[in-house]
Amino acid sequence: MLEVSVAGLRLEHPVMNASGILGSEPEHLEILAGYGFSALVSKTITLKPREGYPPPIIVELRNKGLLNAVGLANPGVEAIGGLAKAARRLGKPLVLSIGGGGIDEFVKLAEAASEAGVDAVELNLSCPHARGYGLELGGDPALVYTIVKNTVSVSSAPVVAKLGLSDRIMESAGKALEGGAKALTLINTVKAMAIDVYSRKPVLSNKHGGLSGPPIHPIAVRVVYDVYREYRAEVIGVGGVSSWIDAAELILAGARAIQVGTAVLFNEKVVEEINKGLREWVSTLGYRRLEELVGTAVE
Amino acid sequence: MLEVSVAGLRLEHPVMNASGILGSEPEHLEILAGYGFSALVSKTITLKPREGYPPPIIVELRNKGLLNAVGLANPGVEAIGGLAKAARRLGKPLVLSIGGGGIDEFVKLAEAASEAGVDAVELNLSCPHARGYGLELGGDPALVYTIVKNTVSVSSAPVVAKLGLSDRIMESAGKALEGGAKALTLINTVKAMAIDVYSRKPVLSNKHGGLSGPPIHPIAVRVVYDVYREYRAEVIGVGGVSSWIDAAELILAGARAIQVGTAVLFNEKVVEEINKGLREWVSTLGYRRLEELVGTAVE
Amino acid sequence: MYTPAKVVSTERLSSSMYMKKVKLLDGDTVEPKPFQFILIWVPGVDLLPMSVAGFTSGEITLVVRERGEGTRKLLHYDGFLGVSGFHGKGFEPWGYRRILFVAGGSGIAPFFHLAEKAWEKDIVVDVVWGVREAGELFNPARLLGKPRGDVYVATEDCRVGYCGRASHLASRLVAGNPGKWDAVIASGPIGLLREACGSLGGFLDVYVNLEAYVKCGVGACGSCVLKPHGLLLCRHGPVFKCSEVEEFLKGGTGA
Amino acid sequence: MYTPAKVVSTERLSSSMYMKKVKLLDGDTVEPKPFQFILIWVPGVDLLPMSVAGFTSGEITLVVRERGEGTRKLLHYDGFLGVSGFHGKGFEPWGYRRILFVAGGSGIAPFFHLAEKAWEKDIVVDVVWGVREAGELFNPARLLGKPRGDVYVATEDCRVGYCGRASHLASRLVAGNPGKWDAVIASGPIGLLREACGSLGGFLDVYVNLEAYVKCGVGACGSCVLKPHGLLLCRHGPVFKCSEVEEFLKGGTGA
Ligand SMILES: Cc1cc2nc3c(=O)[nH]c(=O)nc-3n(C[C@H](O)[C@H](O)[C@H](O)COP(=O)(O)OP(=O)(O)OC[C@H]3O[C@@H](n4cnc5c(N)ncnc54)[C@H](O)[C@@H]3O)c2cc1C
Ligand SMILES: Cc1cc2nc3c(=O)[nH]c(=O)nc-3n(C[C@H](O)[C@H](O)[C@H](O)COP(=O)(O)OP(=O)(O)OC[C@H]3O[C@@H](n4cnc5c(N)ncnc54)[C@H](O)[C@@H]3O)c2cc1C
Ligand SMILES: Cc1cc2nc3c(=O)[nH]c(=O)nc-3n(C[C@H](O)[C@H](O)[C@H](O)COP(=O)(O)O)c2cc1C
Ligand SMILES: Cc1cc2nc3c(=O)[nH]c(=O)nc-3n(C[C@H](O)[C@H](O)[C@H](O)COP(=O)(O)O)c2cc1C
Ligand code: FES
Ligand code: FES
Repeated sequence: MLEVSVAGLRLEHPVMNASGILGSEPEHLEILAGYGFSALVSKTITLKPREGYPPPIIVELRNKGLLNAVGLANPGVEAIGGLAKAARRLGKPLVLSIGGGGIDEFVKLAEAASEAGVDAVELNLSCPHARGYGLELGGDPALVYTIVKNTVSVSSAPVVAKLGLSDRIMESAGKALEGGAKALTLINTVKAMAIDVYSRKPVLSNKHGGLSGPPIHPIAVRVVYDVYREYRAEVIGVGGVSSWIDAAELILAGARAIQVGTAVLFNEKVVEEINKGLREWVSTLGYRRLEELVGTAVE
Repeated sequence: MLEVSVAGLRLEHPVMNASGILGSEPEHLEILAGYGFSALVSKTITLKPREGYPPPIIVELRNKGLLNAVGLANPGVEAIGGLAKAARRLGKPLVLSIGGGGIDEFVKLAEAASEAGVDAVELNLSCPHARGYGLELGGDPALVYTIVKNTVSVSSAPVVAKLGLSDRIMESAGKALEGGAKALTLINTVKAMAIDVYSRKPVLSNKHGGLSGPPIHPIAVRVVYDVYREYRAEVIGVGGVSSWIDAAELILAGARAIQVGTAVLFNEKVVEEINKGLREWVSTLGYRRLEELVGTAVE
Repeated sequence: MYTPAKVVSTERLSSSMYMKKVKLLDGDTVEPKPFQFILIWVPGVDLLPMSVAGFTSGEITLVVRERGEGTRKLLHYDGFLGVSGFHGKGFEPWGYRRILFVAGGSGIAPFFHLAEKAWEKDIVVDVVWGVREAGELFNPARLLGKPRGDVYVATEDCRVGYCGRASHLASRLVAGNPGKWDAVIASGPIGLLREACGSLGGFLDVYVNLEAYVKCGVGACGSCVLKPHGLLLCRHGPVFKCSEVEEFLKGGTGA
Repeated sequence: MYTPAKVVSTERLSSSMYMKKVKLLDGDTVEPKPFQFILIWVPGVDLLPMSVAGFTSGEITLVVRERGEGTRKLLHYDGFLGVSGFHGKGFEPWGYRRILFVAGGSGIAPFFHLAEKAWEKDIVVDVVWGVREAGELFNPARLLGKPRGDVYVATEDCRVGYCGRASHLASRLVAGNPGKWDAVIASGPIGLLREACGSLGGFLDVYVNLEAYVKCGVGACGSCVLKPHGLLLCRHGPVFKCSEVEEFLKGGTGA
């Protein structure tokens, strides 16, 4: 009932993890598999290893959101082989997220991922706090086009473009599809900040961070809705999903699959709960397959 | 201890209401005054009366946010005199919010406001859902400049520019100041959507709405911080303030005053509570006046 | 809070009145207070304020009078809908011993929930119910666990019960039974409320259950303001003492 | 959750160890479980994982050993700081009757909170505490309401108590008192933990309180992964059965 296919991947159910929740080491993939995700998404991998920012890198907010600036800590391109092997051993499709400061970096990473036999490549065009690694890219439709087109041309695995909130999200989405992206992952975290009112300092070492979790869910719904309405593209919806009802909203807005990040940190059973809720929902509405409901809130 | 001055207004304490929470009728101002706000901000007034969208225009979300698309319902320019009179009777400064589809409309409204003797004019350059009345303006720095400059030239009252989240918020803020804005109000709601998962329809009659309340607070903090760091401008911080600690974060980020919208709908005593908390905070930190703390988290 | 809901049943009670039950699809709802109301959304069609006439474990009973487009669509709708609430601060007249509820037409809706709650507190609520045509009447006992007080009926077509308006009957009852009631709550067309305040205010405490154009229900849009008072129906009401809304009642139009 | 906090006091306990008390500036905090830890943020400077050594109504007691830059700054800092937690799932060994806690150096920190909580449940926790130099010692009773069990001390400089390592003393005690303890919890340098698992695992249930590089504390960044196991210290720990982390202990370096 819950099987979906997206970007050529056939998934048992629609819930994968969001990039950056673990996923930089083979051992992390084992933990993610244990949470029940239908596909495993790696942490964004860059060409060179990155230490990331010193702690604090994450802070839980009063509004139930999470603010993070991890700084794309990752072991670099050499780690891709080990991740691919681990995913195979675990019997789960691997979506390898890659990020880079420029076109070349994306291309080299896509080649490496493709050679390692990953099941899909997700281009992180949208990390809102690692300078030169993100939002600037996703907010520039011409650059999105070039990066997508060039990675697609070297990758035997399907390419998914991950875009964040931006004034030009509609154009960027269009350009990503034009460049050959099989699907779009929407959205990344939203740029934000938390200040400790007694010490009077921004809490994160990087000062700025990305907001995730329940606060951004209605923003994700609107972006997915708008993009799906315009392009009827394959979309992976992400942003603040912590219950089946959040997932269902994104599916109705046009998402064929869902990613969950923040919520799994607070509830290890969230994948199971989402799927249980979705199953009941599909049958309450009198449908046989979840996929039939994709985008049905969009006229 | 809590007195602040912003845009030439001397306020007893830093908490005014956010535009659009009541404020289109004299009777509304009476209610707002009863909540204890130090200045009263009108609903955004347009030249012609506007019916607004049919209900549902507001929905409370699971994430404690509020989603609204009121459609700038307001009685039009003729109402300004009555509002000004009511505010005078109540003994509170009036900030008149105006909005328009173009430069002319802003100018005419600013003239009317100025003639009616309002204490400040707030230009709503940022409503994210009324087509032609908002975000498109705030995301266009050149247009921001023109509108601000032209309204400043006809208004004897200080002009405040209200800007929303946008990729180009930094440029727009700079242009507003260049155009002569005495202060900037940051931020408006963030474009979002809620879908009813059983009827499979967007809940608001306008489909899209603006997200307010706790979910957007960390976004507001980062915008205020960035703008203050860049321009050291007078800022009125708004977005998800529901406790003194939320207010304090915005103040440390650079806000001289605060506006509260959503929170007053759920807690009529919120102004009192915020001020109580701020007073304790100022003395815990060993300061004598709140104003000394403005922007002190910014290096 | 917004909650999805579904229609459980719609039953015709009289020529113009219906009982509609809707089930909230979200477990944990607080109990509404008497006179609190919901905003009921017929998806993509309309949003209407409706009093809670009954509430049991997530199921809300409404008493709806077909009026125009919106109520007609609501009554014919049989699928999933949205409910927000409970709006208003409601009114719990638990300081009184015996109360006279004076209802005109569909103004009777909140009576049922009030009567049930009052009964639990040993307070009796009697009702005077007036309608224009006898065909609009139904037996109030239909919506009550058991009869909770006396029922007096008035019809303007004089075919059943007292011949004339509910407010007139109420005045006579109050005058004829001094000391029986210590409060009156009037609910219905504004004319009825005005009359109740005018003729009964001298004898006992009189409250009115108002209507206004509710758009948001949370005190944001201001459309339900009771001009020239600084009062919002959706926050401060819908029930007020006559003295609080005197000017509003004077200004209102309608029978 | 992130909570602002302020330093209440810092007291030197021995040549290298300090007791630091911090008060959370946000009322409603849940009680930490034994072995749960906090991340303590010295604003703009560093973030350090620290075990809860004591907790009373929003005041947390830490036992800190000065190690490098981070701990030195924490110890000298006297203002407002940030606390997040409580991290880890902690460990409540309430199925045992009498437990031997084997601590090396600052590994003793969680003992105090454990001993207090155990006492409330009629469980006795005895402690073997080893340090390199006698000057590092302080009287554990300083941090306990009253003495809660037996204290055995070992020093590697042989100036006080048993001459040698805590793990050796523990082995001797266990061998010499069969049946006295039904579990051992070892806490301190990885060498100690390895030895405890190796020499005591045959006799009774042995647990180890691990350290790893904690960056986020919530299971997101993966830096505390206990390779090659699919285990995170900040989610699944910090206490594990020896058998669960066998490969990790083999791989770890350090005395
Ligand atoms: C707090 C409250 C509780 C109510 N409880 C009940 C109840 O339990 N049972 C019942 O039958 N009716 C009740 N009503 C009245 C009911 O909401 C209206 O009869 C209904 O909205 C009319 O809609 P319509 O489209 O059928 O009628 P029309 O007369 O065709 O409505 C025309 C327009 O007026 C708008 N409108 C709706 N309500 C009002 C209003 N109160 N004042 C001014 N304009 C309005 C509608 O949105 C519509 O656009 C209540 C009203 C309020 C305010
Ligand atoms: C769950 C847990 C609980 C702890 N409880 C206590 C306690 O109660 N009392 C106590 O004195 N100490 C405790 N520690 C150890 C304490 O956190 C370290 O001693 C301290 O962080 C060292 O920082 P430093 O800068 O002073 O030392 P340095 O040796 O100079 O640190 C060098 C670097 O290593 C990093 N680092 C910090 N901790 C670790 C680590 N555990 N492994 C690897 N690298 C690390 C630091 O961030 C720093 O960047 C605990 C550690 C953990 C993981
Ligand atoms: C700690 C953390 C690290 C993240 N790292 C990445 C990353 O490396 N690459 C990426 O594309 N997104 C990253 N994200 C964003 C998430 O993939 C996701 O888009 C976002 O968190 C919204 O989903 P959520 O609300 O379910 O967490 C990260 C998010 C968090 C919370
Ligand atoms: C119901 C509603 C109506 C609003 N109408 C306006 C408006 O007319 N003009 C305007 O500038 N902002 C309007 N806003 C935005 C608020 O002024 C404010 O910027 C936003 O709600 C964030 O603050 P909050 O989180 O405290 O509500 C409206 C917000 C709400 C919730
Ligand atoms: S309906 Fe009462 S204020 Fe909006
Ligand atoms: S510290 Fe454990 S996962 Fe980040």
